[in-house]
Amino acid sequence: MAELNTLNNEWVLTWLRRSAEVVARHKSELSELDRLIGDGDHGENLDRGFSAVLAKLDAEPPATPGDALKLVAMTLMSKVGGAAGPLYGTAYLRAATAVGGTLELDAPLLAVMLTAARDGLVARGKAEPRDKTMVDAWTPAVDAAAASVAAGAHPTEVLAAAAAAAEQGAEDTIPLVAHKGRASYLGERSAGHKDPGAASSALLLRAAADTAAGYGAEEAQQ
Amino acid sequence: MAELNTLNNEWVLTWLRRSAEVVARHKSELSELDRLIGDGDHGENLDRGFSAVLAKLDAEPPATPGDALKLVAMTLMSKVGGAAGPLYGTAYLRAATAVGGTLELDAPLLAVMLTAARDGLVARGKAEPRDKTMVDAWTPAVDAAAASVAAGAHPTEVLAAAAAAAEQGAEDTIPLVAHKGRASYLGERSAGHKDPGAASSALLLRAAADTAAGYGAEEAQQ
Amino acid sequence: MKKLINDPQEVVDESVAGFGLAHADLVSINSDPLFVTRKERPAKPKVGLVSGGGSGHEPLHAGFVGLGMLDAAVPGPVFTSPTPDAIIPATQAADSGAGVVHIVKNYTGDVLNFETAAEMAAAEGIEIRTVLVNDDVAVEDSLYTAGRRGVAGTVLVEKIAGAAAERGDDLDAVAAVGQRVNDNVRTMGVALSACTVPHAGVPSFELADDEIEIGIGIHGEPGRHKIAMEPADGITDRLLEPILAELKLAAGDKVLLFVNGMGGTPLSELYIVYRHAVQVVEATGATVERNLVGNYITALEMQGCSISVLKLDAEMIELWDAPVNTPALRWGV
Amino acid sequence: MKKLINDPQEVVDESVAGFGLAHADLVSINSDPLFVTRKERPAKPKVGLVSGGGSGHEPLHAGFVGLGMLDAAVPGPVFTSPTPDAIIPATQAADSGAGVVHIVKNYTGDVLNFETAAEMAAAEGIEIRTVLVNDDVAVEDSLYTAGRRGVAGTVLVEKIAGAAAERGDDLDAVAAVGQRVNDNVRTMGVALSACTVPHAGVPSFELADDEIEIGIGIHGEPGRHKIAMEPADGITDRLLEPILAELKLAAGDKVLLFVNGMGGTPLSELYIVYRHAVQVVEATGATVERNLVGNYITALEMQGCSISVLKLDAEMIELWDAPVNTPALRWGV
Ligand SMILES: Nc1ncnc2c1ncn2[C@@H]1O[C@H](COP(=O)(O)OP(=O)(O)O)[C@@H](O)[C@H]1O
Ligand SMILES: Nc1ncnc2c1ncn2[C@@H]1O[C@H](COP(=O)(O)OP(=O)(O)O)[C@@H](O)[C@H]1O
Ligand SMILES: [Mg+2]
Ligand SMILES: [Mg+2]
Ligand SMILES: [Mg+2]
Ligand SMILES: [Mg+2]
Repeated sequence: MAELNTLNNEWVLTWLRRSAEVVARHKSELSELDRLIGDGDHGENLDRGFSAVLAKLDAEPPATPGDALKLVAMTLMSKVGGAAGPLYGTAYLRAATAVGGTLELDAPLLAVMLTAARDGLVARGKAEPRDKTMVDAWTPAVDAAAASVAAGAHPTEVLAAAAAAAEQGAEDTIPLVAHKGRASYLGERSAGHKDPGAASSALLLRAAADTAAGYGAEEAQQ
Repeated sequence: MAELNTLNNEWVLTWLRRSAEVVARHKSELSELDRLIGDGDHGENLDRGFSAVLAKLDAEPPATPGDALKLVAMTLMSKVGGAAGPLYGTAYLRAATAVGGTLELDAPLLAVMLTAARDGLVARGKAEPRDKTMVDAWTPAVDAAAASVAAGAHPTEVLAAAAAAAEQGAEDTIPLVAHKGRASYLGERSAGHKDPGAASSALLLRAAADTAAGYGAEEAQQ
Repeated sequence: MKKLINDPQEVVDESVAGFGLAHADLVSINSDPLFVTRKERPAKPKVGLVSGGGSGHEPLHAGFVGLGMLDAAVPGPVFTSPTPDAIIPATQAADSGAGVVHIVKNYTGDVLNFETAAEMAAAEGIEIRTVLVNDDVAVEDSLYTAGRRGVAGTVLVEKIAGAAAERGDDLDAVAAVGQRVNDNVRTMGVALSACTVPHAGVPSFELADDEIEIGIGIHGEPGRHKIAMEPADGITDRLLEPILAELKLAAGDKVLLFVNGMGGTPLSELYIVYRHAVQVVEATGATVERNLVGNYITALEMQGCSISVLKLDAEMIELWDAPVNTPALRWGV
Repeated sequence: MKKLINDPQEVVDESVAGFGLAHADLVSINSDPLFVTRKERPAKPKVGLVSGGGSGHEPLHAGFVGLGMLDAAVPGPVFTSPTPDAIIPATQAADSGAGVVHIVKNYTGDVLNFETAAEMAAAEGIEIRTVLVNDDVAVEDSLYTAGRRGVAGTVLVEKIAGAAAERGDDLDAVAAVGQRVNDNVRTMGVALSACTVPHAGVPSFELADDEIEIGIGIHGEPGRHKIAMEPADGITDRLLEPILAELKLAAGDKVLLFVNGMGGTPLSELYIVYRHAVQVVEATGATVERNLVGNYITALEMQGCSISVLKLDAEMIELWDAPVNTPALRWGV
C-alpha cells in the first residue's frame, strides 16, 4: 500500500476497525491519564463509542469513505458522552463533509480532511492551542500534513507525518496548564500530565498511518 | 491502715477518688476491649461517669459511706448510659442500702455490701455466671470475701481477697462465649477476649483493696 | 479518622444544635439534659411517643419528631443509650395526659435505661407502655444472647404507631399497633466497611478489601460472619433468605420493602439492591405495596445496608399513608 | 473497591430501574435511551423542565422529577454527561406545548451535549431556553478555565424554576427566574476522601490521612488545593469565605443556606457544619430564612460537603415554599 497515490474505502474501514482495537487496548491507560487531571473516564468513554462503531461496521459496512466517517460521527456523538463525544463527533462529521462522495482520497484531500476535523473541534470546543486539549495533537498534525503535501508526499507519508506530529503534540501537552475542560479546574496542578484527549487523538491518527502503511493489517481485520 | 478492724468514710471517699483515677488511666484499654467484642465505648462511658463523681465529691463530700455510695449510684445512672450505667448504678445503690447509716464498716459488713452490689447487678441484668459479663468478676469476688470473713480476716484482707478473685474472674471470661450484652451478638467470635465490664469491675475492686491497704494513698488524694 | 467535627466530646451536642436550627419550624431542643420535642404541643390530649438511643444513627430518632410520628426523641452519646435523667423529662414533655409509649430498640443499655426511666415516670403518674423493637434476624439464637436487636424496623414502628397516636387511638391501641409492626417486620444487614466512633478514633472492626460482614447491627459491632465480597444481587439474596424463611410470605400477601443505607453507601447502590429485592420478594407471590429506600437508620459513615420486610395489613397501610411531617420523613402535608 | 453493585457497566441502568420501581407513583422510566419522566403529563400546557448529567450524584437529577420540579431527567453514565440521543426524546417528552428549559451544569461535556440536543430539538419545533448553572466559587479564574462549575446550586435552580413552571409562568419567565437563582447562589466544597468510579475501580485522587481537598467539584476531580485536616468550624469558615466575599451580604438580606453532603458523610456531621455556618452567615447581618441540609447532589461515596448560600428575594421565597412532590424533595402535598 505504501506506494499508492490514493487511499480508498477499504483503508477507511480498516482504519476505523483498527481505531476501535487501539482504543480498547489503551482504554485503561487513557482513563488513568484522565484520572490524574480529569474524572478518569476518557478511555471508557471512547471505548464505549468505538465498540458501537465496530458493531455497526459489522452489521452494514458503509460504501464510501464519507458515509463511514459520518457513521463514526453519529455513533460517537450518541454513545461517548462527556466532552469527547460531541468533540470527536463534530470532528468526524466535518471530515465526512470534507471528503464528500469521493471514493479515492489523495494526499491533498487527506490534508483537507484532517484540517476540517481540527476546525470542527475548535468550532465546538473553542479551545486555543496550548490550552492542553486534543487540539494540541490535531494542530501540529494538520500542519505536518500540509507541509508533507507541499513537499509532494504520498498519502501514507502524509498520514505518517500527521501521526508523528500528533504524538509529539500530545507529549508537549505535559508541561502545559489546562485552560479548557475538566483539567482546567486543577489550575497549576494540571501541569506535569499528558492530556488524555491529545493522547487518544494521537492514537487515532497513528492508527490511520499504520493502516495506510499496512502494518499489522491482518490483525486489525480479525 | 492494714491493721484496722473497720474502714470509715474517708476510706470510701478515697476509694471513689482512686476509682475515678484508675478508670481515667485505663479508659483506652477498656474501650479497646469493648471494641473487640462490643462497641468500643466502655472506657469512655465509665470515665464520663467517674469524672462527674469526682466533680461532685469535690463540690460537697458526702458525710457517710452510704451517702457517698448513693451519690455514685445516682451519678453513674445519669451519666454513663449504655448497659454499664444502670448496672453499676444499681450495684452502688444496693451497696448504699446495705451499709445504711453505718459509719464504720467492719469485715462482715463489707462482704454484705459486695454481695448486695452483685445481687443488684444480677437483678437488673439477669446475667448468669459464665455469661461473660461483669457478674463473672463480682461473683468470685463476693465468694472470696465471704470465705475471707469466715476465716476471720480484717477488712483490708477481705478486700484484697475480693480484688484478686475479681481479677482472676475477669481473666477467666476470656475463653467464654458471651450470652448477654452486645458481645452475645458475636456468638462464638466473642470467645478469646476479656469482657470489658468484668475488667472494669476488677479495677474498681482493686482500687478498694489498694485504698484500704494504703498503697499510693497520697497520689490518689492529690 | 477524618470527620467534619470539632471536639469529639461535643459531636452530639453540636450536631443536635445544628439540627434544631435547621428544623426550628418543627422541633425544639432541650440542651441539658439533651432531648428533642415537637415545636407545638397537641391541641387536645393524645398518646405521646418517645424514642431514643445512642447517637450515630441519624436521622433516627430526632429526625422523626413531628406530626404523625414521635413527640420526643432522646439522643445519647454516640452508640451509647441515653440515661434516665434525659428520658424522664422527655417523657414528661411528650405527655399530654393520654400516656406515653416508649419505643425502645432491644439493646441491653437501651432496655435498662428506658426501664429505669419508665419506672420513675410511672411513679410520677404518667402511664407508660413500652414497645421493644427486635427485628434483627441476624441474631439467631435469642436463648443464648441478649435477644434480637432492634434495627431498621424501628422506623416503621415509629411511623405507624405515630399515625395511630395522631388519629387519637388510646395508649393500649397505639402500643398494640406498634407491637404488631414489630412482630411482622424482619431485618438483616451487611457492612462493606466499618465505622469510626469519634472519641475512639479507630474503626470498629477490621475488614479486608475483599470481605464483607454479614448480619451486622447498627453500632459498628462486628456481624455474625465475614464472607468474600459478592455482587449486589448475591448479597441481596443472602439478606433476604433468613427474612423470608421467617415471614413465610404467600400469594396475596402485601409487604413494605425497606432498603436502608448505613450512611456511607450512595443512594444509587441502595436502588440496585432494591431492584433485586423486589424480584426476590415478589417471587414468593407477595406484592410490594409500599417501600422506603434511603438512609434512615445509619451507623455513622458505615458502608452497607439493611433490608427489612414488613408484612402489612390494611390498617398498617392506612397508617403508613397517613400524613407525616418530620425533618426526615414527610408526606401528605 | 467494594460497592453494592453487579456488573460495573450496568450500574446506572440497574440503579435507575430500582429507582423507577421504588417511585412508580411519581416517575416513569424510558430505558433505551435512558431518561426519566413524570408519571402524569400536565393537564394543560406548562413549561417543561429538563435536566441531566453524569450519574453518581444521586438523588440529582432523577430524584427531582415530579410536581413542582423537573419534568424529565437524563442520567448519563457515571460522571459522564448523557448524549443528545437521550436528551432529545426527554425534551420531547417534557414538552407540553409551552417550550422547555434545559438546566445544564457548566461542564464542557454537559454543555456540548445539551447544546447539540437543543439545536436538534429546536429544529423539530420545540422552543428551548438553557439555564447554565455555574455556582462554584472554587474556580477562581474563569478566563483561564472552562468557567465555574455547576454544583449544588443546581438543586435550588431546579426547585425554584420548577415552581415557576408549575404556577404557569411562560418560557422566558421560567428561564429568567432560574437564571436569577444561579446569579445569586455561590457554592464551595470540600472532600475528606475521594470516590471510586465503578468501572475505574481506583479512587479518583489520593489524600493522606491528615489531608483534605478544598474546592472540589462533584465528579471526584481533585480540588484546587490540599490542606491539613482541620476542625469542622475552621473548614466551614474556609468554605464560606469566598462565598461571602462575592455575595457581599448586608443587614436585612435574606438567604437560603444549603449544606450538601457528598454521599459518604453522615447527616450528623452536616448538621455540625450547618450550625457554625449559620453563625458565620448571620454575622454579616443577613438572616437565614430557609435551609436545606442533606445529601442532594453527591459524588458517589465521597466524604465531604459543600456549602451554598443563595441570596433570596420575595419571589424566590414564595417559589421555594411552593409544593413539591418528587422522590427526594417533598412538601406541601
Ligand atoms: N473545550 C475543549 N476543546 C477541545 N478539547 C476539549 C475541550 N474540553 C475537553 N477537551 C478534551 O476532552 C478530553 C476529556 O474527555 P472525556 O474525559 O471523555 O470527557 P469529560 O471531561 O467530560 O469526562 C480532554 O482530555 C481534552 O482533550
Ligand atoms: N445483662 C447484663 N448483665 C450484666 N452485665 C452486663 C449485661 N449486659 C452487658 N453487661 C456488661 O456491660 C459491659 C458493656 O458496657 P458498656 O460498653 O458500657 O455498654 P454498652 O454495651 O451499652 O456499650 C459488658 O462488658 C458486660 O460486662
Ligand atoms: Mg473524563
Ligand atoms: Mg460498649
Ligand atoms: Mg455503647
Ligand atoms: Mg466524564
